[in-house]
Formats: sequence, C-alpha cells, structure tokens
Amino acid sequence: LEEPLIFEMDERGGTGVDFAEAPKVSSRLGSLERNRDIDLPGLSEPQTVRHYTRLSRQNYAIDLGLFPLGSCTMKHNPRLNERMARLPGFADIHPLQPVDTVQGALKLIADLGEWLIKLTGMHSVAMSPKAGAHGELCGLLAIRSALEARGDKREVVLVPESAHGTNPATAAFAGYRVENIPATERGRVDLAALKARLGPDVAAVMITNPNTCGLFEPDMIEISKAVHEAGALVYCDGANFNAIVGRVRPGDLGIDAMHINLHKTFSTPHGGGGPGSGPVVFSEALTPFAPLPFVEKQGDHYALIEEETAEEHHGRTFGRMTAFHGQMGMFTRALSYILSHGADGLRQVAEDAVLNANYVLRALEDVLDAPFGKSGPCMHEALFSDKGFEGGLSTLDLAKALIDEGFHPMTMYFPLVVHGAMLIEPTETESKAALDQFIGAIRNVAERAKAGDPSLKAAPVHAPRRRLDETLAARKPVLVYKEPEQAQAAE
Amino acid sequence: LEEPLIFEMDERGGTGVDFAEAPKVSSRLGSLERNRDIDLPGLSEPQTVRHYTRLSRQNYAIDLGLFPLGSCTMKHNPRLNERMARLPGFADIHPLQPVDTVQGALKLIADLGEWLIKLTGMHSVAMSPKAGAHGELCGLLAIRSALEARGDKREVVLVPESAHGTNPATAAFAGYRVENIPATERGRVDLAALKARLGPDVAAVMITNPNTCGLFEPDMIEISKAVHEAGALVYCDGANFNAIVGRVRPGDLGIDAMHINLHKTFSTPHGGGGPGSGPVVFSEALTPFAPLPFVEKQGDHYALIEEETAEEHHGRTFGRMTAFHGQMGMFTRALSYILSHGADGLRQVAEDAVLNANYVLRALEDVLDAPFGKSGPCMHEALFSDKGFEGGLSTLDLAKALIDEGFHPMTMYFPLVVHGAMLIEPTETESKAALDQFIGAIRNVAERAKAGDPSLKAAPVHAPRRRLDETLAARKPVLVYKEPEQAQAAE
Amino acid sequence: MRYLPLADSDRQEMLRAVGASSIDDLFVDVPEAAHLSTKIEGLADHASELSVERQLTAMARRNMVAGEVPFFLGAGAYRHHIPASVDHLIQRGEFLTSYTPYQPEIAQGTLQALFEFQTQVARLYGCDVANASMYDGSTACWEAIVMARRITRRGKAVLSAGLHPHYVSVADTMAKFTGDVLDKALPELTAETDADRLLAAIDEETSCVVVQYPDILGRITDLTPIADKAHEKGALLIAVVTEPVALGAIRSPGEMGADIVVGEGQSIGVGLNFGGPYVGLFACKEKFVRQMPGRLCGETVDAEGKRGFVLTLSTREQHIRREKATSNICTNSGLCALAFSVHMTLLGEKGLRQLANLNHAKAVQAAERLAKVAGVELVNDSFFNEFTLRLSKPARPVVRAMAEQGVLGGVSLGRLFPGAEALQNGLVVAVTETVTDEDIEALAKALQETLA
Amino acid sequence: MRYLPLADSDRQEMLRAVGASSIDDLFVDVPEAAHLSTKIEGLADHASELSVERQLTAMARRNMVAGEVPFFLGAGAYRHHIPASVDHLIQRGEFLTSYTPYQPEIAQGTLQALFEFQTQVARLYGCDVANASMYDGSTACWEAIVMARRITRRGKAVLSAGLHPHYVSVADTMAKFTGDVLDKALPELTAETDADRLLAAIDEETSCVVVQYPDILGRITDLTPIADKAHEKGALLIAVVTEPVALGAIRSPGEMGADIVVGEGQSIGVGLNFGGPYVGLFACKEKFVRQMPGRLCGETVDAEGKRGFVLTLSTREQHIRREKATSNICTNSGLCALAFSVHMTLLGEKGLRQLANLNHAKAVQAAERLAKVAGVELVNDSFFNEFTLRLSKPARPVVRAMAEQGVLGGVSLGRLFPGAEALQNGLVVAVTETVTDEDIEALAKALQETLA
Repeated sequence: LEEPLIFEMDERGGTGVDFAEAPKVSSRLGSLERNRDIDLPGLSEPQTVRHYTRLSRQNYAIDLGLFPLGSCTMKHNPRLNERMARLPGFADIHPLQPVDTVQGALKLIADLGEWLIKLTGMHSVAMSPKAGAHGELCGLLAIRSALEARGDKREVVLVPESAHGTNPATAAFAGYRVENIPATERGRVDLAALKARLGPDVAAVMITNPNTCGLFEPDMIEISKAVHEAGALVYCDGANFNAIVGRVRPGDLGIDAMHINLHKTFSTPHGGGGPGSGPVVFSEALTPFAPLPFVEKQGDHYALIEEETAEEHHGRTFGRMTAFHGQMGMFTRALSYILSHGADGLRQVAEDAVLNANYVLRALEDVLDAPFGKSGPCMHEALFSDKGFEGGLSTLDLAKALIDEGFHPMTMYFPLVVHGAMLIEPTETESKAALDQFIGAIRNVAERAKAGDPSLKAAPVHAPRRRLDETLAARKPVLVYKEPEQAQAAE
Repeated sequence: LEEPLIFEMDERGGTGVDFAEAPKVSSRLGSLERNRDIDLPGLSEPQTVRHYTRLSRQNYAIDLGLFPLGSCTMKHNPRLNERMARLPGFADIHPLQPVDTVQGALKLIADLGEWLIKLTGMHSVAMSPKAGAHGELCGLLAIRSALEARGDKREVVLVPESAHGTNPATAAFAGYRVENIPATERGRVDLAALKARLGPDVAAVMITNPNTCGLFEPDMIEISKAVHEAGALVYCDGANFNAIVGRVRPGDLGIDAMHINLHKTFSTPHGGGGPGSGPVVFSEALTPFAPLPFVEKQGDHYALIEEETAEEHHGRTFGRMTAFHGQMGMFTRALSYILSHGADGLRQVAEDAVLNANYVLRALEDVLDAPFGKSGPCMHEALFSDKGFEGGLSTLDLAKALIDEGFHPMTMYFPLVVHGAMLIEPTETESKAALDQFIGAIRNVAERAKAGDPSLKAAPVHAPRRRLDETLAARKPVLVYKEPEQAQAAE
Repeated sequence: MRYLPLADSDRQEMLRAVGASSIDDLFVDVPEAAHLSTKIEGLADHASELSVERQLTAMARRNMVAGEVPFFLGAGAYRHHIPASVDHLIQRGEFLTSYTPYQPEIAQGTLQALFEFQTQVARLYGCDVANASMYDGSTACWEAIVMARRITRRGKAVLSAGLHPHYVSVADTMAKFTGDVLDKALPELTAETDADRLLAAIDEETSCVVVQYPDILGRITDLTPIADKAHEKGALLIAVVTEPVALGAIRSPGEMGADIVVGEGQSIGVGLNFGGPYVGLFACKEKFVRQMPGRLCGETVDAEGKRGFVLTLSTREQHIRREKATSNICTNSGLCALAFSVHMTLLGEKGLRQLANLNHAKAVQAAERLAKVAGVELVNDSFFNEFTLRLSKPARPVVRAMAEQGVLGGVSLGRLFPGAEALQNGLVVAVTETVTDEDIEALAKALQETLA
Repeated sequence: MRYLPLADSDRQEMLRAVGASSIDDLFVDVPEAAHLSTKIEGLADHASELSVERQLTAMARRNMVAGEVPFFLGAGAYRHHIPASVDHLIQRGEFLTSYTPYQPEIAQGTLQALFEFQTQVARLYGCDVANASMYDGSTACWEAIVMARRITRRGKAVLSAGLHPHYVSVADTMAKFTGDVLDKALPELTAETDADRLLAAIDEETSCVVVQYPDILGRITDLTPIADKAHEKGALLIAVVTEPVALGAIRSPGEMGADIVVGEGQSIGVGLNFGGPYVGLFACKEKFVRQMPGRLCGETVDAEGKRGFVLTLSTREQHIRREKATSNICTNSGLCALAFSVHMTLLGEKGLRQLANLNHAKAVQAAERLAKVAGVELVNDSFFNEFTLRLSKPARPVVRAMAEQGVLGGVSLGRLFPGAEALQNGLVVAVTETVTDEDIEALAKALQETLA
C-alpha cells in the first residue's frame, strides 16, 4: 500500500487534538484576524500515528543495520541518553528563566564544556554553535577577530582539496577568499605546498584531522608550527574526532580552534538530518574572542555570561551566534554518553572504531581498489575507488546494489581527491559478525561490478523505490504539494 | 536479511549492561552457589536494539493498518495513555507500600471502578482479575459462592454454542459441568430451548452480549428473568461491551456479573497477546461475595480492604484471585481513556464502531455470504461465511490472500455456528477512507475466491513468511532453542 | 474527538449507505427499556490531553515514589534498574499494538521473541521447556498445582510455609471450589525452613509439594531432598521463584530436580507498577509439556522451507478444547514477556551474574549493618537479596512510622500474615542494586529512632 | 561496555587479520608527542546506566520546571502542550537514527515527511515554498538578510525595533564581518511600533526590511504598508515569526506581501529544552527559490514512474558549490521539523485555529486581570498570546523575587535589553493554553506583593 500525502487525505475538517473551550473575550488582534483558510489538513491521532509509522518504515536507520556513511559517523544512539534529555528538569525549562532557577542546566553545560576541553587539551569552549558548520563559522569568526584585534587584515583561508564542502563555504560566509591546498599521493596535506603558500595574506588553514581520506595527518604538528610562524591560525574540522578521542588531544597538535560534532563523536541522534550541535574548543590565543553566551562557575554558583555581563571580563568577544544557549537537548545526551563511557570507554571507542575500519579495509582491498591502502593503516574509515569496474559501472551502481543486499551504502564520490570514492565508516558499535556480513555483501557486489554485470544498473529493486530521477526534480522543482487543479493551472 | 535467534549470535560473553563493582563480602547463599552456566547469550545495546527493531518489523500492528479481528477489538491505543502509565507516581510504587503512601494509586483504582460501575449500571466491581478469562472465573466463583451461601449446590453452567472458548473452559475450571444452548437461525440464543433447559441443577447461564455473531440479544431481559426465576444467575461475557458503551447498561438487562476487557473497550494495548485486565462488575446479589482486595473510599482516605480487614464488613468474600491489586498499569491507561472520551465520546465510540461495522457488512454482502445479514443491522462486527467459494478455496485462503493486499485478516472460523466464519470488526478508530480501501481489498479477494482462483492457495507471498506448517510444529514440538549438536543428539 | 476519525459528514454518508436514517436505527435490537437516554452520571464530556494529564498527574503526586526515597520493599516484587532501551523497544508500535499471533506469517516478530523468551526461561529455571507466559507468579503457581493434579491424578498439595502468603491465598480460594486439599502452615521466625515438615507430609496422596526458593523470608533451601522424597512417593516438586535475579547466583530448581518451576518475572524488565501487570513464568520437564497451561510458541517451516514460528499445541487450549482445556487462560502477558526477554538479552549470562552478585553483596552489607541496630536481629542464615529482621517491636507500625520519615523500610510480616501474632515483629528487607550506602544508613537510622 | 559489541577475543582476532600486533600499530601516524598516555584528568571510568541517571537527575532537580509552577515566559520560546503521540513517533528508530536522506530509495520516510513539512510551513506563512528547516529562528533571520543581499545586491538591512534582541545580536555579529549595514533601534514602551521609522528608512540602498510579527513586545502590525514601500524601493520585506501559533489567529505575512518569511518553529511540536534544539522555518516567494539556503526536498519519479522524493537544488549547497554556496549550512533540524510536522498534522486547520483562539482568549483574560494590579499598566493595544506590562519598579528584580516565590512571571525587558534604561520597567508576559486561571491569579498576587 502506498502512503498518500496528508494533503491527499481529504481531512480538512479533521483534527487529532482536543481543547478546552476558550473563554469568551473581545479580540485584541489589531484588526488583523485571519480571514482566509490556511488549508492545513488535520488527522485524528489514529490516522496520524499510522501515517508516520508507515512512513518511518520506508527509512533505513542504524537501528536496522550497519550504516557505513564515511565521515558521517553513524554509531548507535544509546536510549539512556534519550531518556535523560527528556527529564522535565532539562526538557521543560525556558532559556530565559532567572539563572537561579536553572542552576542544574548551567552546571550541565559547564560540566560538558569542561570534558570537551579536557578531551581536546584546549583552553576554552563555545557551546552555542548549533551544528558543525555553525561551529566552523564560530571558529573562523574568532580567528578573524583575533587577527583584526592585532590589526591584521588577512583575506585568505587555505583549505585542502579533500575538505568537507562546509569548510570553504564557511570561510566564504565569514568573508574570506578560499584557496585549495593540494594533497599528496598518500592522501595527506602536501606540507611543502602548504608552506610555500603561507604568507601575510593567509588568515588561517582549515584542516580535517583525521582527514576525509580516513588518514591521520602525521605532519600536523609541523603544519601548525608553520602556520603559526606565518602569523596565521589553525582551524581543525573535528568531524572525525571520534577516531582519536581519548588517545590524541588536538590541543597537543597545535590547533587553535576545532568544532566537535556532538552527533558524531558523542552519539547524539542524527534524526534524518539534524539537529546537530557544534561546540568549538579554542586555544588560549583565541579564548578572549569566543562568542556569547557562556557559563562560568563562580564558587557554587553557575553564572551565565551574556551581553550585559560580558564587558567586565570578556569584552573582546565577537558576539552572539544564536538566540539562547545552544543545543541543550544535545548537551544532555552528550554528557550522558561521556559519563557512560568514561575515560576507559572513550579511548576504547576510538580504538574499536579504528580497528573496525582497518578490518574492513583489509578484508576488501583485494576486491576493491584502496588508493591509500598501501601507505599504512587507516583511522576510523576506509577509502576505496571505482578503479577496475567494467561495463560502465560506477560507484553509484555498487552503492545502489548494496541497498539490495540489505545495507545502507557508504559515502559516495567524497572525498573528491579519489575517483569514484567510496568511504566506509563502520564505527565502533558494529560487531564483528555485522562487519563480516557487510564485507560479504560488498565482496559480492564488487565482484559483479568488476565483471561488468549490467543488472547492477537496475539496482535497487528491493527498496521502497527504484532509482529516483534527480534531474527531473531539479529541473522542474516541485517543493510543496499543490492540489491537482492548482498544479495543472501552474503548468 | 534473516534475523537469527539470539542464541545463534555466539555472544556468550557479551552484555549490554554495566554495573558498579560489587563490594566484597562473604557469601551467605546457603552453599547453593550456582556452579553451572545458565547459558544465556548477552548482546550489547546496539545489537539488542537492532535485533528487536528488526523483529518488530515482521509484525503487523494497528499502528500499520486496519486490524479487523472480530471479537478482539483492535482499536487505536492512544499514546497519552502510555505516557500516563509511565508516570513514576504510578509506575514506580510497590504494591505493599503503606497505604498512606499510595493514596493516589488507590484513588485511581477507586475512580476507575466507579466509572465502570456507572457505565455498566451495576452495583460493585472487582478490579483484581488479570484478564478477561480471569474475570470470567471471578464471576463464576462469585456465583458459586452465592449459590452455596444459600445452600444451593448446582452443577451445570449453560453456554451458547457461539461462546468464546474461555466460557466453557472457565466454567470447568470453576468446577462446573458445561452444557450448550443452541442458537436460532437469526444468530441469537434460542430462548425457548434455554427456558426448557433451565432447572434446579443450573447454576448459571453465560451469555455474550452483543454476541459473537456481532448481534445484540434482543431477548436479553427476558433471558435474565427466566434464569433468575429458575434460581440461577446470569453471567455476561463483556468482551463486546465496546459496541454498547454509553448507550446500553448491562445492569439494565438483568445480568449479575460481567467482566470488562480493558484492552478491548478501553483500549489498553494488546502487546502481542497481553497483558490484559478483566475487572468484573456485580449485581447487588453478588456483591457480598466479591474477591479481595478492593479499595474503599472512607471520607478523604482510600482504604485497601484485604484479608485482615475484610472480616469486618466483607466476610463472605470468596477470597483472593491474585497477588497484589490487579493490573495497575492497565487501570491508568483505561482511566486516561475514559476521561479523554468523556460521556459524549464513549457513546460516540459505540456508535462509530457499530456504524463502521454496518458499513462493511452492507458493502460486502453482495460478494460474501452474510448469514445474518437479512435479519437486521449488526453491532460492532460483521459476520460472513465461505458459502460460494469455489475450487476448494476456504476462509483460510481468503484470509491469507488479504495479507498480500496489505491487511491483517479477520477472525477466521469463529464463531463455530457459521461455516467458515469470517468475523470482521473494524472498530471506531478507522476512517471511512481506510474502510473503503479495506472493502476494496476484500471484494477483490472474494471475487477470486468465488471464481476458484487457485493462486489464493499460495498466499501470502508478500509477507515475511509463506504459510507455516502448523502440523509439523504440533507433531514434533520444538519449544526452545537447542544448539545444533544438542538438537541432533535429541533426535 | 481526537481518537475518532469519522467526521459528521462521513457519518451521514455512511448511514445513507447502510440504509439507516439515524444511528438509532442500528440499535433496534436493544429493548426499549435498556436504551440509556441520559449521559453517564458525573462523567464530564471529552477532555483535552492537557486536562487528562493534569488529573492523572495530580493522583500520581499523591504517591511516594520508590525511586525518590530509601527503598527496601520486596516480598514478591522487586525494584531493579531497567535499561532505557527495554521500554524503548517494547513501545515499538509493531510490538505494542499487535495481537496474539494468530496469523503467524505477519507476526514473526512476536513469535520469534516468544520462542527466545521460552528458551531463556527454560534455561534460567533449569527446565526443558517453558510457556509463553502467564498472568503473574501467583496464578502460575495455582496453574502448576492443577497441572500436577492432572498428571498425578491426586488431589493433595503440600505447600511450604515459606510460600508467599498471597500465592497461598490464591490457591486457597481456588481449592475451595475444586476440592483440592492444601497442606499448609505458617512460617516461623527462624533460620530454618519447614523442609522437615514437608518431607514428613509427602505421601501417596500427594500430587505435589510447592516450595518457594528463596522463600518469603529470604531463606534458601536445598530442594534436592524434597525432590527425591516427592519422586519416591510419585508426587511432583513445584518450585516457585519470586525473584528471578537470584538464579544468577544460586542453583536453578530444575538442577535440583523440580518437575515444574513457576514464578514471577517482574524483576527482569518489568517495573513495580503497584503490582501489575507482571509476568508469570512457567517451565517444566519435557514429558509434561502436553499438560501445560498457556500458549506455546514452536518452531516450524514455511511453504518455502524457511524457518518460522507458530503458536502450537493449541489442542490443550480453551479456544479449541473448550471445557476440556488444560486451563481457561487466554490472554498472556506478552508485552511483559517481551520486556523480560529484552532485559535478559541485554544482561546475558555475564550481566545476570554481575547483577546477582551485586544484589547479594549489597544485601549482605545491609544485613550486617542493620543487625547492629539496637533492637534488631537478623533471622536468616542464608539469603540472596532479601532477609528478615526480628524487631523489638511489632514491625507494622514501625514501617508506617519510617514511611512518615520518608523511608520505605521493608514489608512487615504483619502486613503479609495478618493476625499471626508470632510473626508480628518480623520485617522483610530487600536490597537490590538500586540501594545506595546512604539508603542503608538512612534505614539504619530510621530503625534506630523508631525502635528507641 | 554496554555500547561496544567487540569482545577482547574479537579484537585479538581482528588485529591478527589486519596484521597488527596491537592497537597501537594502527595509530602509527600519530606523532609520538601527541600520544596521550594518561587518562583524561578527573574523568571516571565507564559507569552504569543507574549511576549516570543519578548524576543527571541530580542536575535536573536543581532546575525549576516550567510545568510545575505558574509559568509565563515567552519572548521567542513558548510552552505549549505537545500531544504524547508526537514524541512517540519521532522516537521511532527509523526516524531517530537515520541520516540525511542522501540515498533517497531508502529514505522516503524522512523525505515525504519533509515534503509535507515544507508544504505546511509554506501554507502557514502564506508563501509559495519553504525549505526543510534551519537551526533556529535567529540564524534563519540572518540567512534571510544574506539572501536579500544576494537577490538585491544591496547591503543595508533595516531592522524593526520590535525584532527579538537576540536575533538582532546575531545579525550584528555577522554584519561586523560581512560588512552589511544594519539600521536598527531600541523599542519603546508604547502601543505603537516603529513602523513609521521603517517606512522612512527604506531607500534605494536597502536590501530588506526585517519586521517581527507579532513583535518582541507582543504588538501586531499590519505589514502591508511596509511591504508596499519596500517593493517600491526595490527592497524585500522579511517577516519574522517567533510564535507560529499566532498565525492560526492572524493573517500570514505572505498574504501581506512579505517576500521572505522566517521564524522559530519551536512552539509546535518542540519543547522548551532550555533554548535548543529548535527548528528554524524559512519560506519565500517561488521566484527566489534558487537563492534559498538550506536543504530542499522535491518531488520526482523513480525508474518505474512511481512518485518519490529527493533532496534537490543541491547546486545551491556547500557540498556541491563549496565556497560559492548560498550558505554554509549542512545539518538542518530534521527531527524537530518532523516533530513540528507531526504536531501540525494532528492540529490541522481546525486544531490550530482552536489553539490560537484559546491562547488569545487566555491572554486577554490575563492582561485584563493583571492590569488591575496596582503598579501594573498594559502597554499593548494589540497582542496575540503575549503582551508587555509597564511595572512601577524595574522588572528584572521583580521577576527574580517572584521566582523565589515559585512563580515564573515573564521575561523582563531588562534581561532582553540590558542597559536600556527606558525599558527596564517592562515585563513581557506570555499566556498559552497551558496557563490555568489559578496560575493567572498566582501571578497577579505575586506581582501585587512584589510591587507593594
């Protein structure tokens, strides 16, 4: 049975909520009473539950199986964290309550911040960024503020070719010009090329470490040193921090700012695309420029430092990035995750993530080209290319065929430095049995791709939908539902 | 991907829980320390969540679609009720706490009991029975106690042919001999035959009303009168109370005891087979014999009447049926349901349930034989037979074919009074659109059954399993998992 | 009404379709005298979620929540920490809102979970087979006695004095009607159980002997001699386990020769819930399987030869056998059984052993600490996570007084055995992993003050 | 560790398989100096669920819970009753634990829900199209200003004095770096908004005028004249809606000519959560769609011609366009958007109107009652569910004093506009359907006592 859109259910007069009768009053709506229907369908609770339950079953999810999206870190989301985030003491408090009535919430933010600082070996943390890209922006604004504070108007940010698209986009959004740094044949930043490019116009270098090829940058300390010597600052994209948490502190690598995707390293649920949360840790040099608001422990009291009180001792802040205090609901989950794992568990997280990725790398490198496989172990993700596929088959075909094998595909065509890239991140919450099953499925599909099996072009056939026409969607965008007559009239 | 059994996952050393370290003490286990493995597999939380999430997706459920099991009353389970049952004030209290510390819980039981009494027009209620059949037992024990209290040793309970199997089984479990009452051609109790059978050996008559043909017993008042005149008592199986709630009070029909399936009329979730809850309402005549414990409002205080205090004013009780106080978790849900619907809503529940059933009856009677269709409207469920099926096709085949159409089948081969019975109960929480879709599916399959389409024999083909070999299961019962070597050795 | 999808316009259209002029036309079979023309007295009309939530929350607030105070109650219901994932999983709509798996092709989720549950229960109890759950421990206990009668064709059951008094009451109630004879006794406040009484009472008339393990006072007895004697006389040993966690630390009844093992499964996966719903566990030796009550899930294959599961041996059951069924039970405790099974899967051998070990260690600590309070004496030699104290005063008012101070200090034997003078100073104290050292100190202090 | 499935034996076997002698072999690329040899300072080892639950519960208890006291805070975050089914549905593992729908064939659940969400938002706002959500209202507001700059190629934004001060702060922060000019002002404690100032400020340099509706003091202005003037000058009107429930009672900004409408969606489906995660709503006229930031879900067909949904127009986005993208946004607020959409589906036209009507009526009642308190004056002529009071004393200490009495009485303008002397006696009071008559009386009493 196909699930219709709610707009097709013809329930214009329906509703799934009941209300007490409103007291009779004279309206004070400034003569702007609504005089036109919104045209929103309403479903009873049984219909609503059924609609969304049915829809949900057209999704793949970690709860259903391995979800090896490289760089996306789809690990298990503990249910304790969901329960904690729903405690009324966290879920049912208003961001503008008097601070004396939210001391527990402020303590939670302060505690989480402290662990993030300690885990990264940095100096301070900004908790308010709403997601990774927002965190990048936070980092770059702090960098720009620091440079401007010393009267240094630099205009360029260097970004490796292999960076996430958010890196250059963020640099541009923060007013910078972006230049690429090339990669070596071993998948790392080309240190010589970087050094050659550094100069008085370079404000910062944005580096992902472990990088998007799944490799640790062995020259990281030297890179930081060179950047600093050139008067610039080092931004680290912390998307892959999960590979090193508890084993390596980015602060020891000389970086100045790094965002942490709580939904990657600390397992807050991805929810089909968000919400995220992107706290940013800073070096001492950047700390004075960190954004508002933040929480400060003052004896037994937790103070909220906002615009009003910032002047006293945080006058150089670059300002506020968002209303209120950040993603509290994600903070609760992340702290629950950190306390659950503890010092030993977090280190084990990194180790198991790396072990699982290497296990996949080595189990597949005979059937799939692993461009950097020879240069040593990978970190938390294993990178392959489509070299050797026959009959016009591509990474896309392998990915779609994997759907028919019961798995979510890996990240495709990213990073851009590898042809037909396939980036596989199993994460630490997969068992060996699950990995073996997944490896078997990939081997099967890879053999077919190398044999040029044309049936791969038709995959998936066992999914809720066959391949979707993305070109059509972009050429004639239909972004909202229109009643058939409207839709027709529009053509 | 097939989901293995947990025992096949080879995780003997695994676990999905962590514990604080135990303090070191000298064991006081009376030298009975366990010295052999239990052999229980343990899965990490990610594996556990995935295992049960995958399993769940092999189930059909109300949340996925119409579930027209006649007499089972699969209506929507409101999520508010789930939330209320989980309030720590209800979920996290112990049944033996001092009564002063559970006044809210006792009030809830008393309030629910009061509404059940008022909705049925009866005199008192026993809340402790754990399910419908347990409620039947409760009713029969009260009846037997009342008869014995007047020195009347009667041995026979009369049960209509169309009764649920629990009725005769309960009567037997309570020490009675069971005799059948025949049905008329119009699907009702044969009043004349009943009257003829009544006599000094008959203790009680057990009647389901509305009955299992989905029909109201129009002679119910006369039946009760006749039974009472013969010195016997009337037990009503309240499984179908949902058809009349708010419109008809069983107390006005002269019955003496009736159980109420909270999971049917008041929508506590069925949970794949339970738990249920079967409070029993009593007439004044049976009230003195009701079981322990019960709650009594004494001014502002709610007292729990148990063995200790019963003697004072409830000395004729037949005793305790279960440990503790009954299905509290179901009481919370049922009260939440009653308060949500209110007086107007409950009446509407019955009316919509009956309307939906009649709509199905009339929409199908041209393609399926409706043995009592001519005798007037049905109540909450519509009954059909397999008359007219060709090619050796039967009710089972139609049911299995319906699975391929995306629906759960109706109740099959019950009641026994109709050949190849198909009992369809849509309930009030189905929309007209859902009914129309379901009707379309049945019409399609019914036409094929009447045309003798042999492909029906192969149905279902779109379900997680094809038809299962029930004979094999019963002939060589395998009720627990055995390791392959054990299983082999056992053969 | 948020739960009713029909609009008034739908209703009108559907009435027309069925040829009725009003809804009353569909209720023509109801005798005139039985039509209810008024609304239910005192019941308000439909209410918003917010309003209902307020009413119920107000009731909930009038209860003292176990998790918010030092808490030591057991006696057949135990407070353990349940992993958050358990409730998450049992709330999946596909489990929560499905029915008894009468159509196995689309109920393999429930069925496979039940098959796993049966296997877990059988292994935990040391038995060959287990059923798909009963209402609770107390009713399972009576069903076991009936089953023993059916197997042995004898009518006398010997009940240990250590059997939970509610379980005894249930059996008493039923035996009045069935004519079964129950040989029973009150427990004594001693370290020894009434094993000798049982051994003496078993004779050729005996269908079964019923022993709780650990018993209502927390004492642990070796069941082997009782099993031997029972078997010698042609009777069955029924063991009753109200705290399944104990079996992570002590031998299973099956190992010691029990023929039928029943009990309460609430400890694993199911919360306190003021007494219900709980989940009855029922296991036995393979040879008795066709005499078992309740649903059974069995393995089979489908038309393509794939493994699958079905309800089986239903010829024992009421819907087939009617008055000749092994029991009248129909509804089981499926969702609680699922919760039990999910929790047990999370625990596994390792976790259950750790949990049991932790419970026992905490209980030993608590027993030693409390025994130091003036006026308190430890009755037990052996115990798992629950033991009995003899106080210098009647325990029931002591419990009430401690509750007023915010300490839920245990279950008094006065509450469990009303009228039993010899037991009135007894207090049964349960100590699980949820009890902290501070809780133990709070209880010690409350006892000290109350007994002073 | 309960979340880590690998056993030590697995680890050994896997290390052998990859040819490593120990895990350290896999971290060879990490420079020697960067290896962390000690444990994280102060962080304990892994802990049980019970232990973590205790630690977090202790923190939670130190907060005054909105639902447990008379509660009147708004100012950009509103407390509404959310039906229980909303949270049930968004916790379905298939929604909760799925990723951005990059593989649409197995993400139709998320995609169809997003398509429905976009349609609901567009209709609610009176716009042609909407995106699949932003972080929150404040960041959506800045993105709208950037979008207007991109469309008009002008750099001056005129901000209404009634715009939420946090939204202004965010724009301020960003404008410092982008060079956008912001024409802004503080609000005055009057019934009139600064519409005249806005009309005067719009000129040929103006990219957009940004007006909150209802505004931070709760006032409702007709946007039509502002839209007309803006369009006359080639500028865009951006309307900001922080309380979407209001649009169930008053005209949509789109109807009045707004080109872009953004706002906070938290009121519908998402709880207070101390400020996040929330969900930014973003809608605009169809002609601007290719300048929109954020993800968009679009309809298409699959290889068999069946309707399906995909993420589309991604050439606007960072992962394709990198530094030329319309925004750097990547993660959206998908799960909160789902919650919004589920709640809105439950409400429907009828429910949203009822809800809005109930909110307004309660607010009118409250305003009338509170205006009777000595020392309290109602500032607003018009309002929806939130209005401003002028107190006889600075409001900030009044709010704190009332909190000590257990009444969360509103948001002081002193908190929102620190340093603005003229505003310091202002108190913004929100009244939703969750407020009872008793709550209103409690606030009146608290105000009376505190102002006396």
